[in-house]
Amino acid sequence: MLEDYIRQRTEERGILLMAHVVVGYPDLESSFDLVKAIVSAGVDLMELQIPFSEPIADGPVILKANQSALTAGIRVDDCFKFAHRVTQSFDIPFLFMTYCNIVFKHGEEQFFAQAKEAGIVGTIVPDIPPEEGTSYLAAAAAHGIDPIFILSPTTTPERLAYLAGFGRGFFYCVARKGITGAKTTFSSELDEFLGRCRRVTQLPLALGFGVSRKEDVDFLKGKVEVAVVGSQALRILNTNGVEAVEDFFRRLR
Amino acid sequence: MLEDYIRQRTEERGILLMAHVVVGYPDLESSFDLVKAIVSAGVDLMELQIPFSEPIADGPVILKANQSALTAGIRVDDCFKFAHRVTQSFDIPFLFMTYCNIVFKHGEEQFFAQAKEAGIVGTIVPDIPPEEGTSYLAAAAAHGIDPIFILSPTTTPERLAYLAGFGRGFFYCVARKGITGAKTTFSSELDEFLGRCRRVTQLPLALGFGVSRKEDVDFLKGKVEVAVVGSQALRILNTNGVEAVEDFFRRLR
Amino acid sequence: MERPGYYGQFGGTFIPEILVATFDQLRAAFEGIKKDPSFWKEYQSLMSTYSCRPTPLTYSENLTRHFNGPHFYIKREDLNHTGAHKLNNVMGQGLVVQRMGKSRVIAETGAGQHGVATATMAAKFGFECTIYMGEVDMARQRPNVFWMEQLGATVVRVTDGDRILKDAINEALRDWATNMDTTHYVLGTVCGPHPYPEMVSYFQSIIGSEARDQIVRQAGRLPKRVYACVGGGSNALGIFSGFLDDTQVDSVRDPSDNHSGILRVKVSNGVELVGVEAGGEGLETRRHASRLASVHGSVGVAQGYKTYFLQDDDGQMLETHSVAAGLDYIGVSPILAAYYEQGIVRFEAATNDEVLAATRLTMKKEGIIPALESSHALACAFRETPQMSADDVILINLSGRGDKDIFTIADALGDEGWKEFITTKAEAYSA
Amino acid sequence: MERPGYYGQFGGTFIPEILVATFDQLRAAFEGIKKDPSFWKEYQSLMSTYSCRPTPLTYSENLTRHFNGPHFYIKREDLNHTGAHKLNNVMGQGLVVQRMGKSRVIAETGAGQHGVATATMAAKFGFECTIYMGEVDMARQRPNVFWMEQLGATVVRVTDGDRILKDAINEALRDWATNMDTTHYVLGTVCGPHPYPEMVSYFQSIIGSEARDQIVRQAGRLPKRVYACVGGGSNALGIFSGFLDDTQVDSVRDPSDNHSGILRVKVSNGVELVGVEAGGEGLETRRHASRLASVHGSVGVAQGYKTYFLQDDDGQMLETHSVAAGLDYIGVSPILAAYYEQGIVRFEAATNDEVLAATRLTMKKEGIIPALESSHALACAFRETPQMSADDVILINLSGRGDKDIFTIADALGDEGWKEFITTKAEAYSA
Ligand SMILES: Cc1ncc(COP(=O)(O)O)c(C=O)c1O
Ligand SMILES: Cc1ncc(COP(=O)(O)O)c(C=O)c1O
Repeated sequence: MLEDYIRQRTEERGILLMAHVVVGYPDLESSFDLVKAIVSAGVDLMELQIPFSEPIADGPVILKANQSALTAGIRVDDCFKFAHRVTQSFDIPFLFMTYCNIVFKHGEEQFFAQAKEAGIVGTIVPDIPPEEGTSYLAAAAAHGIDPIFILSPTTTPERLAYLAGFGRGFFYCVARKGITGAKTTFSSELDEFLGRCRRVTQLPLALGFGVSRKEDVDFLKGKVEVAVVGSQALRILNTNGVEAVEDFFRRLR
Repeated sequence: MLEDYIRQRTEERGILLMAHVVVGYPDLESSFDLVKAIVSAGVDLMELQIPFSEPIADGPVILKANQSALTAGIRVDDCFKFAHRVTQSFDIPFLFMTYCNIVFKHGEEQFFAQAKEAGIVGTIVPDIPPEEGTSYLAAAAAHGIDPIFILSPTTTPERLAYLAGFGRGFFYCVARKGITGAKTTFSSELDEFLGRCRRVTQLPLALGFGVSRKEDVDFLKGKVEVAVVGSQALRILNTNGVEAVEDFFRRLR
Repeated sequence: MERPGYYGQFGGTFIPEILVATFDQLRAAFEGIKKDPSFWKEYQSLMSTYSCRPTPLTYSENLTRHFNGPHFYIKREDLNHTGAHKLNNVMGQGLVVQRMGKSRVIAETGAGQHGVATATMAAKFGFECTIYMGEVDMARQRPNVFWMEQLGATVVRVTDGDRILKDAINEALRDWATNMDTTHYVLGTVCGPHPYPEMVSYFQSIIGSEARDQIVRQAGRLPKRVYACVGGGSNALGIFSGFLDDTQVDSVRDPSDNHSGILRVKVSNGVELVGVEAGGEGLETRRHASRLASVHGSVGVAQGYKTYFLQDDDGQMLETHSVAAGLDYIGVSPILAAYYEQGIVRFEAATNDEVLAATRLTMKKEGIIPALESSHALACAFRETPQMSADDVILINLSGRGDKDIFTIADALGDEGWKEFITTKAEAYSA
Repeated sequence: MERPGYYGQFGGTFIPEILVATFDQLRAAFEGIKKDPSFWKEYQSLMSTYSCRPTPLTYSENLTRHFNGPHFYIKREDLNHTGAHKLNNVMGQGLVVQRMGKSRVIAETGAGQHGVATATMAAKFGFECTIYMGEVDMARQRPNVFWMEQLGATVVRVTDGDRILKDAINEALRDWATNMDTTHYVLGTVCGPHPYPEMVSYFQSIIGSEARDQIVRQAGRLPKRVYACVGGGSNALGIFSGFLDDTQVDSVRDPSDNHSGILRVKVSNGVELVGVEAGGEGLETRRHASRLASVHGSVGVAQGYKTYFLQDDDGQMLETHSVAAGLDYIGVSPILAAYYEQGIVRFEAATNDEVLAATRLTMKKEGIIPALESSHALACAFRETPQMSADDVILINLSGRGDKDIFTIADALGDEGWKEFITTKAEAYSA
C-alpha cells in the first residue's frame, strides 16, 4: 500500500523524492532510460504523465514535452505498455499523472483495470475535483488504485476537510498559486499551509511546484513526507541529458 | 459689335468657326504661336480660356491643359497681357472663357475693365447662370463686353425664354448633355433643339461640344452661325503640333 | 434535478484545485447579480449608452425578393460597439468584476474579436488587461492585435500547442491560477467550467429578448426558423434564448443513437432553432470545426467542462479548420450539446465556399458586410430557402461585422487591387 | 429675406446650364419631402431599423476624471451602420432618389467613408452605383475601395487635378452633366450648389435633435459647449442644428474685419458651438485644411457654391493637408461660413499631432476608437478643458469610428508589429 510504503520509507530516509516523467518524451526508449536513471539515483516514487493535448495545469516545460510526445505519435495504450515495463523493471511505486479526458475517453473502468494490470498504484488527475469524480473514484476503488488529490494554499479549511475525506495514499500539496515550473520561495507561509493540511488528514503529504534544489528538499524535511520534483528535472534533461538528471537527483537529498 | 460681326461674316462665309485656346498651355509663347496659326487658317472667332484649377464643365483634354498651364505658373494677369497681345496682333474677335471664381476673385468690375483694355469682346463663364450673375452682368454691360450664355438641350422652353433676355453677341448652344471633348452624333434632335433656341432669340447661335470634322461643320451650315471647335484641336496640338492644328482648321470648312 | 452547472450530461467544473476558491467567488458574485433586481437595469443602461442596444432588426427586402421568400429578418449585432455580440458578454462581466473588487482582467482570443471587446471593456472600467492569443492567430489577425494594444491591453503571444484559440484558453487559465486574487478571467463564450456557460448566456440573452419583441412587432408574428452561427455558442444561445418557449419538439432524437449526426427531430409548429457550425473545406474532408453537425465530434472533458469535442479516440484534441477564425474551436457550449441531444436545436454546417458566396450576396443585396462567422448562419438560411414558403418569416442573427475580415475576405476572393496595395505598402516600409 | 439657397452671402447655385433642369427637379423633390409629414417618419424608421438610430450618448467618466472635468458626453455616430454619420445623409438621399424614380447614383469620395456609405445605400435600394475617387486617395484608402467594390459599386479612379477629393467632385459633376436623366449625384457633405447644403443638413439634423434630448435627459442640462470636426461640415451642422436656439451671440464679429481669423464673439450664457478644422502640420506651415480657423481662407466660388476656400489670389485652389482624409478639402459649408461671420459658431483648428494624441487617449480611457476626423473635435475639447469648470457639461460629436484608419494610425504611430505583418503579407503574395 502506497501510504504504508511512504511512512516506512520516510522513517528510513527522512524525506522521499517523487520524480515526474512525461511518457514518450522525447520517445519511449528515452523515457525508459530516464526512468532507469532516476530510479538508480535513489528516487522513491514516480509520476508517469500520460500526455494530453490540453494540459491546463502544467507550465511551459512540461507542456512542451506533452506536445512533443504527442507529435511523435505516442498513444494512451503505449503509456500502459510503458507503465507495465517500468513497474516490472523497477521496484518503486509508479503513479499515473494525466488529465480527465484521457481517463474519460478511455472509459474509467477500463482505464483503471489496465492501470492495475500495468502495476500502477496511484493516479493524479488535476482536473477531476471529487465533485466531478464519482465514477472516477468508484473505478479507482474497484481496482485498488489510490486517487491522489491536490491541496492548495487557496483551499478553504472547510474544503480541506471535505477533500480529506477522499484521500488515499497521500495528498499532493502545491506550494503556491500557479502552475508547474515556476519559481517558488519557500517560506513560513508554507508551514502555515501545511499545518492546515495536517489538521484535516493523517495521510502523508507530498509537496510540489518549484522544488528544484537540495536546499528546497532540506527545507521540506520534517515538514512533508515527499518532495516532488517535476519541471526542474525536465529542464536538465532538455539541456544536459539523462546522466545529468541522474546526477541531479543523486545530489538532491 | 460681336453680333454684327457674326451676321456679316456668316453671309460671306456660310458658317463661322470659333476656336478655343487655353492660355499658357503648354506655355505663353506656344499659345501665341497657336493663336497665330489658327488665325491664319481662317478661323473667325476665338475663345481664350483663362485656366482654373476646378474646371467642372470641361472634359479631360481641356482639363489637363488647364492643370498643366497652372502648374507651369500661369497667372490671371498673364492672361490679360496675352489677350492684349493677340488682340493687337490679329484682327478677329477674342472672347474670354473661364470660371466664376476667376472673375469673382479678380473683382468683377476690375476683371471687365482689364478685359476691355485687353481688347476682349465677350465672356463665356459656364458656372454663372444669370440668377447668380447680377454683378457680373452689370460689370459686363458697364464695359460693353458681351456676356455669352449657354443654351442646352435640357433647358426648358420657359427657361430658354428667360435666358434669351440676357443674351448679348450670340448664344452658345451645346450639342448634347455632358462636358466638352466627348463624341457627339449630330442628328435631327439637334435641329429640333436649335429650333427651340431660334424661337426665343434673334441672336446668332454658336454650336459646340463635339465638333471635330468637316462633315460636322457641313452639317451645321445653315443651322447655326458659328461652329465651335475645342477639344479636337487641342488633341491634334498634343499629338501633332501647331502646324497640324493650322492644317486641321484649314480643312474644316 | 440536474446538478448546478450541468445541462443533461454536459457542463461541470473540471478545474484544478487551485482555482476552486476563485470559482466559488465568481459563482457567488454571479448568483448575487441574478438576484439583484437592479443589476439587469444597470446592465441594460450601460449597453444602451455605451453600445447601441437594443440593436436593430433589419427587414432584408432584397434577399427576400432574391430567394422568392421567406421574409428575411436580420438581428444586427454587427452594430454593437466593437462590431459584434462579444461586447454584451464582456460588459456584463465587467460589472461582475467591479462588484468583486478586482482590478485586472485576462482573456483568450482567437479571431481577436473577443480580445478587442475585452480590451475595450477594460479601458472603460479602468482595469489592467492581458490578452492571450495564439501565435498563429496573431499572425492572421494582426489588425485586432494592433487595436488591443492601442486600447491599452498587453497581448501575450502563445507559442505552445497549436498556437490557436484553445491554446490561448489554456494559457489564460494558467495565468489565472497564479493571479486569481486580483484577476478575473473574461471567458469569451458559453463554454468553460460553470458558471461561465450560464453567465455568458445570461448576458447574451439580451439579444433574444430584444429580437423576439422586435420580430413580433415588425413582422407581426414569430419566425419559422432562427439561424445563428456556432463557435462556442454565445451568439446562438443569446438569440435562441428568446425563443426557447416557442419551440415544439415533437419527436426527440434517439439517445441510444450514439451521435450519428442525423437528428431525427420534427418541429411541427413552433419556432425551429438552427445552429450553424463551420463546415470548413467540407465535412467529408475532416477539415472543419463541426462538433455536432458532423459525425466526428464525441463527448469529452477539456478546458474545464464536458461537451462534444473534435478529438481522437485517445481524447487528444484535433486540429480544426474554418475560414472564420471565431468558429475555429474544438468544443461547443455544454448547453448547446444538451439542446442537441434533446432535439431543441438542429445543427448544420456551412462550408467555406458557401460562406464566401453568402457574404458576397449579402454585401451586394443588403449593403451589409457580415463577419465570416455570421455568414455561416446566412449561408445555411440561403440553402434552406427552398424548404420554406414565400410568406414564412425567418430570423438570422448577424453576430458581427466583416470589416475586420478584410485580409481574409480579400485573400479568399483573390483581389488583385488589394494585393497590389499591400505590396506597395510593404515596399514603402522597407524603403 | 435671403434668396433661397443663400446663407448670408454664401451658398448659391453656380452650375452649368446643362444641369439646371436637374437641380430644379432635385429641389422640387426635396421641397416635396419637407412638406410631406410622413417623410421624416419613413426616414427615421429606415434609420432605426437599418442603422441604430437613435445613436447613443455616452458619458465618458474616465476622460472627465482625467481632466478633472468638465463632464464629457460623446454622441456616438461611430455606431452607425458603415461607421460614421455619413449614412444619415445617403439614406435620406436614397429616399429622395426613390421618389424621383431614378435608378443610378454617383458620388465622390475622399476618405472612402462617403463612398462606402453610398455604395451601401445603393445596394439596399437596388440602385446602380459609381463612385469617383482620386487616385491618391485610392492608394491611401484601399480598404474602402475594396468594400465599395464588394458592395457592388464601380469605383472610378480620378487621375486629373490633384487626384483627391475635390477632383473627384469635379468628375462626378461631369458624369452627372451627361447622365442626369437616370442618375442622382449623392453629394457627401453640406457643400455644393443649392439644395445640397440644405438637404444634407436636413438629414444630418437627426444627430442634433437626438443629442439635445439625450443630454438634457442624461446630464440634466444643456452642454456649455458642443464640439464637432469640420470637413465639409455635415456632422457639425448635424449636431449644431439641435442647439441653434440655445446659442446666445452677444457681440458679433466685425463684418468689416476682412477675415482676420480672430473671432470677437463672446457667448455669455448660451450653448457655445465649436467647429474644429484640420490644422494639419500647424497653421503657420500653411500645410493644413483650415478655411475658417486660419487666415488663409478667402471667399470664392467653386464646385457650384460660394464660401470660404483655401485658394490663392487668382482664385486657384490650394493643396490641403490633414492626417484625416475626410477633412482634407478646400471648401466649407456655406451655412457654416455664414455662422462664422454671424458669430454663431467658433472655429478652431487641431494639428495632426494633437489629433493623434487625442486618439490615443480616447482609446485608452474610453475604449472607443475615434476616426481621425472625429479626433479633431476631441483634441480641441481636451485643449480647452482648463477654460471650463469641473461641473460644466460638454458634448462632442464622434462622427465616425477609426477602424478604417488602421493604415494611417499604425503608420503615424510607427507600429513595428504592423509593418512586419504587412511585409509578411506582401511576401506571401509575391511567393
Ligand atoms: C462575429 C462573431 N460571431 C460568432 C463568433 C463565434 O462565437 P460564439 O459562437 O460564441 O458566438 C465569433 C467569435 O469570435 C465572432 O467574432
Ligand atoms: C468620420 C468622418 N467625420 C467627419 C468627416 C468630415 O465630413 P463632414 O465635415 O461633412 O462631417 C468625414 C468625411 O469623410 C468622416 O468620414
